[in-house]
Amino acid sequence: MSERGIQWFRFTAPANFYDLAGRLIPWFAALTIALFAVGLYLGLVVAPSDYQQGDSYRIIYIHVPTAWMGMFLYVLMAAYAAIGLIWRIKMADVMAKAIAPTGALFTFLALWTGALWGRPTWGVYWVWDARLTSMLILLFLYLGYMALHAAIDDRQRASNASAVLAMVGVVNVPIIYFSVQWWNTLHQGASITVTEAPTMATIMFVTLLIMVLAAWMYSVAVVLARARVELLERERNARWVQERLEGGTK
Amino acid sequence: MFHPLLALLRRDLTLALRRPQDALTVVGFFVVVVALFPLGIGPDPEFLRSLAPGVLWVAALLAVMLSLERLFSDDFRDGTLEQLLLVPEPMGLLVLTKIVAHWLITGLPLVLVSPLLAIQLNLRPDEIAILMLALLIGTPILSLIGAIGAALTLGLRGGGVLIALLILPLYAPPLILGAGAVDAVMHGSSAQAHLSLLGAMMVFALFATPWATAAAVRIMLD
Amino acid sequence: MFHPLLALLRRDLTLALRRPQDALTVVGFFVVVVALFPLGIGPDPEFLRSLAPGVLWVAALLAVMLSLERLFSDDFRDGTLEQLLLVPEPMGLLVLTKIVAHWLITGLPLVLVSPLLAIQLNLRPDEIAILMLALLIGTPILSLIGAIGAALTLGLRGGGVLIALLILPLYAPPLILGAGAVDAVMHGSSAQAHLSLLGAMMVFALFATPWATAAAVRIMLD
Amino acid sequence: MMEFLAMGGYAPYVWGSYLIMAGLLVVEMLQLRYRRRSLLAWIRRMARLRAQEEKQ
Amino acid sequence: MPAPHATNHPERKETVTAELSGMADREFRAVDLAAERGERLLFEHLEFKLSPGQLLQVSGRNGCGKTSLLRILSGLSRPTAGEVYWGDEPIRSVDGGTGSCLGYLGHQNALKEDMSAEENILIAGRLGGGRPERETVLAMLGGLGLAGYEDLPVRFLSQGQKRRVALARLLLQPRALLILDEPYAALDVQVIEVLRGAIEAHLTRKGMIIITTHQAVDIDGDCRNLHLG
Amino acid sequence: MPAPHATNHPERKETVTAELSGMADREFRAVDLAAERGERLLFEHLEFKLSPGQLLQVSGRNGCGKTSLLRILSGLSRPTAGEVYWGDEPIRSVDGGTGSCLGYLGHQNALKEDMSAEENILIAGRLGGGRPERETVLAMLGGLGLAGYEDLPVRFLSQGQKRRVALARLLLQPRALLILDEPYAALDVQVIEVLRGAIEAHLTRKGMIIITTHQAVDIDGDCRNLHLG
Ligand code: HEM
Ligand SMILES: Nc1ncnc2c1ncn2[C@@H]1O[C@H](COP(=O)(O)OP(=O)(O)OP(=O)(O)O)[C@@H](O)[C@H]1O
Ligand SMILES: Nc1ncnc2c1ncn2[C@@H]1O[C@H](COP(=O)(O)OP(=O)(O)OP(=O)(O)O)[C@@H](O)[C@H]1O
Ligand SMILES: [Mg+2]
Ligand SMILES: [Mg+2]
Repeated sequence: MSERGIQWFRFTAPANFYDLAGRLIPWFAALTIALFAVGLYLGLVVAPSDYQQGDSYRIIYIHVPTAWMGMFLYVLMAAYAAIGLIWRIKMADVMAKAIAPTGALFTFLALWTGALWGRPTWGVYWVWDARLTSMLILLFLYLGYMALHAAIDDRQRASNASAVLAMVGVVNVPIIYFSVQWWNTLHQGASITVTEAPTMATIMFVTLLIMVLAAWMYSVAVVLARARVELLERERNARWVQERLEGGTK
Repeated sequence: MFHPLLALLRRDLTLALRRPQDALTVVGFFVVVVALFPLGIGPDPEFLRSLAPGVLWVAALLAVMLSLERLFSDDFRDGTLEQLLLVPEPMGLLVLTKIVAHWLITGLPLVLVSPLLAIQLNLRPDEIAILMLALLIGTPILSLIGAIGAALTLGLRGGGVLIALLILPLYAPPLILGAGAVDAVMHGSSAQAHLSLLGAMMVFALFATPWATAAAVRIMLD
Repeated sequence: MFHPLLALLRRDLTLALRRPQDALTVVGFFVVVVALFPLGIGPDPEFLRSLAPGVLWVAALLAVMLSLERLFSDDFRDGTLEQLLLVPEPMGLLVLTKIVAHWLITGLPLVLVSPLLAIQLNLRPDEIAILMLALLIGTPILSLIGAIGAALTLGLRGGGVLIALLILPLYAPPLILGAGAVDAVMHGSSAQAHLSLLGAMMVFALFATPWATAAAVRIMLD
Repeated sequence: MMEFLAMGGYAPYVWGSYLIMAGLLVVEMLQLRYRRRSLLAWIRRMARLRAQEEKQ
Repeated sequence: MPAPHATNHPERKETVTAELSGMADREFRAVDLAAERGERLLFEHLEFKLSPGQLLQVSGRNGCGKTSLLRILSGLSRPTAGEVYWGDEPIRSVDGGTGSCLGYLGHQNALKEDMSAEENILIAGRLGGGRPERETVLAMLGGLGLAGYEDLPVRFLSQGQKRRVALARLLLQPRALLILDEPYAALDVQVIEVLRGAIEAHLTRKGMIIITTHQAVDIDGDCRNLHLG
Repeated sequence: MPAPHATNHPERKETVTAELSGMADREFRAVDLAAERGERLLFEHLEFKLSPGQLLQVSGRNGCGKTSLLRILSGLSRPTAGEVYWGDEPIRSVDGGTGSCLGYLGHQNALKEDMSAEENILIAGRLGGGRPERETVLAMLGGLGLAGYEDLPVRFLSQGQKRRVALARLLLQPRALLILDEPYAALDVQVIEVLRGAIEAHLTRKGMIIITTHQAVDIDGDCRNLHLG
């Protein structure tokens, strides 16, 4: 058990991760910029207006990516948290903590863009239907996770405690998902599925895909960058940090 | 009476009986919150009636949540929780015992007074029956889930409010199902589906949450 | 910065800034409670709109009430409250200072986020303005009255819920007036009368309650 | 151009979404950079202090 | 319940250093005190007089009422009977409050866990109406062996370290009378020495001290003993 | 951080009285322990072995990590590195839990304030899996000078009386290893004597004891010292 632990530790050694992430971040940043540039151009300029919704539908190009990222990042965060808790891998804790703010941000943006889209289409900014409410709950789950982390001084204890919370919260995700069935909803059902052909125009579909990819790349870059800061903070007395600072690296 | 778990259950119940005001204040809170609504909203009976399931459930949920802060905090503060970790029984079972005691002290009385409040909000007898049934299945879920939050906020300043933030989102499903059950009866359909889902949820919570809570306690006392 | 009262105010604000999550969780609680209602009651926008003033006020009141538990309890637990009794300043002023700090930390943020929630419950801009004004006058009253309850429950187990029971009845007048002010605008009449009564109540509370609170603190520490 | 900015009459909604999103992402990145810089400054300071102590 | 024995010293010393508060030349008297906790009478007809420069050690078994007595003397609780006087005024009606003439350190340390030792002491000083200097505070903390811990939040300190901070705060407030309830508990040997020095200095400045402890203390000065129970 | 010094005693004693729990003939070992609190390394490479009948006194300045060490030894916290063994098993995975082989008394007394001393002890006994007798409990409380206080709610007891109740509870649980964090704090002289007697009796029954204290203890028996910091 303990021997395996040591191997794992080497594999995820903070210094290695720190260097690797440092090398990867520029690439992801570049990809993010490129994809956003193309996606925004296609979405705002090239793609035609919708015959029903006019230009307001263009919100979809940021609404859907942010909504997906918000949900996906939560699951990812919980997975890392679980790994950190069960196998006591510090790097996983760092990743989980680094994901939370970005996930919360995307969730908030999904709510915001959705609300701004709701006004022209539904006539109100907000309705309490299943999809919207569940997204709001997701935001609360993120906030709870971050609040708990911040409330505990001891790093290890904070990681472990909020990991428990994240894992419990994950149970809520499928429940949230199925609540659509108990509750009549105004919100659009899934129109992009893996199994069926997309029901929307190709240009829209491609643009959406590009924007989703862009959001992905952005998340990766920011999360890695935050994880590096987090690592520095935790290990500020470690030899490897001192070495890297003396070497003048960033 | 000599089995460790029974001793723990008895201890918690005795302590609660020594200060009955604790349990009574939870009930009091429930009653007062429900009573506040007509003050804020206005007295129209039909209107109040249509609100009743939601208001009663939200009030019950808040009352349970508030009382949860003390599930472990007393034991934590005086060091008995630390000693419980040293008891040669699985921590999950000890935690479950404490939750059961807690529900007997706070959850059950809520179920028992709910009909009085329901009458004040103009619910009919059949609706009241479903309300009580839903609360009877639902309040243990609230205690079980809430225990995790209570454990996670042990020893933190501002624990009370932090618990709220941590677990209220998790309370959404039982709330929707519980209030939905009564609503269904009010609109003439059956509450069957809601109640069975609620039941399933309770069984699941019964088996899963004590272990998560025990883990949380260990972490917070580390 | 050298006057004792200023030192106390600054101390309390610094402590709050050191753990901003405490203040944030109060706001979080407010938001979550408001969000629970639609879950329990159902999503109909017109219905929610007519409930909005009551729900927002009840939620604000519960949030203030919960946060009150910590007004003195931290100082009590670590013994600083005892030392405050030995400070050569009138205890009433010390208490008032603590209440002011507490309102700045918890009451004011509630006023500031209320518009967001009001939008979710479909209130119109003019109604929102009155809501904020009413909360701005009303939340200090809640803090001032609540402080008495907080002092009376010092060191008692189950303080949180007991506070609730003691002071919620006292909260009825500000609740009726505050929610009434918004209701009035919703029904096209003026909120003037409600607001001036609320203002009078605040002035009265400002002068009377700190002394009662100080007396309560002395008694509980005897 | 004006037509583009008007977004068929939906300007507040569309631009309200895109700009907030852009703004918040930028804020996130700036905040991260700020945090990193102040942390590095702090670590350097502590290292210098320690070096001084060792010399004495 | 045997009546407690206390000796007293009639003549008043007039020289007081400027550091102590203006009322430092008054006597501190307990007249016919009685206290009960629950149904139990802890002591009655307790009398003593403390003059500037004197120390009173209250001793007795666990539970004989030492803490209860000290809280009464500092005006935090009311006695069942009798009165405590500061000069000729009852202690609870002294101008500027009890706190202007005495400092009290109970079982609890009264520290804000989220603030550093330094901040805790500075704020306590300001609350007491003084204008404490950073340097004095740091020097005092250093003297108590807390150099390097001054700006750590108190919550990170150990049991004994917290006690030291509380002592530093008390010693920095120039009060004529210091009331200390088991100040030595949890302290290691070095600090006990330092504390002894501070107590002796306070006595030479014509301060008064009332102290309980279960450990033997030998302090140079005008020491009296009050045995309870 | 200087490495702590500990001596150990290789040969194992086999005779154990029936009163101690079955595993009382095992050794208790700490292997290469390290602990950090916050950013600070408290100790590392700490090793010691304790055989039946031995006492280990952990000493050191305030804040050197005594409490932290004791919590690790009793399995309440995890060390940053290293492992604590009970016989050949890591203490955290002993059958029946850590609590089946050791008893721990920390800074806190772990008493329910609303229950009497007697109830507190009886319940703790049952929780520990035993069937404590009322008479034994009353006798122990009497021995610690609490006769007459047995059925008072603990909240009415003084600081020192509470500590005595906690000690009584610990001494009545037949655990092979007792871990005591400053048990003498707030106790008066008579009880200190009684406690010394109890400790010596535990050692003669081939129990083990780990203790911290700032007061001098002279205990007859096989005593070792572990100096931290
Ligand atoms: C605050 C309000 C809103 C929230 C929180 C919200 C939330 C979400 C979420 C979580 C998803 C992804 C779920 C999935 O793919 O199954 C999503 C997708 C989507 N939303 Fe929204 N939404 C909001 C408002 C709106 C509005 C007003 C519209 C348009 C009328 C809209 C149209 C869509 C569409 C078309 C999708 C893509 C569905 C798909 O293709 O799978 N949303 N929204
Ligand atoms: N939560 C914490 N975070 C950071 N540092 C801490 C924490 N708790 C304790 N410390 C530090 O760890 C060190 C050891 O504390 P510990 O309580 O083990 O000391 P101790 O030897 O028991 O002291 P005492 O004799 O005063 O009881 C202290 O220097 C303290 O400042
Ligand atoms: N609230 C209370 N109600 C009833 N009795 C009490 C209360 N508080 C304390 N007592 C009793 O009063 C007596 C005196 O308590 P006090 O704390 O003054 O003792 P003490 O001399 O300081 O003891 P120690 O040396 O243990 O600190 C004790 O016997 C205790 O049992
Ligand atoms: Mg005492
Ligand atoms: Mg210690």
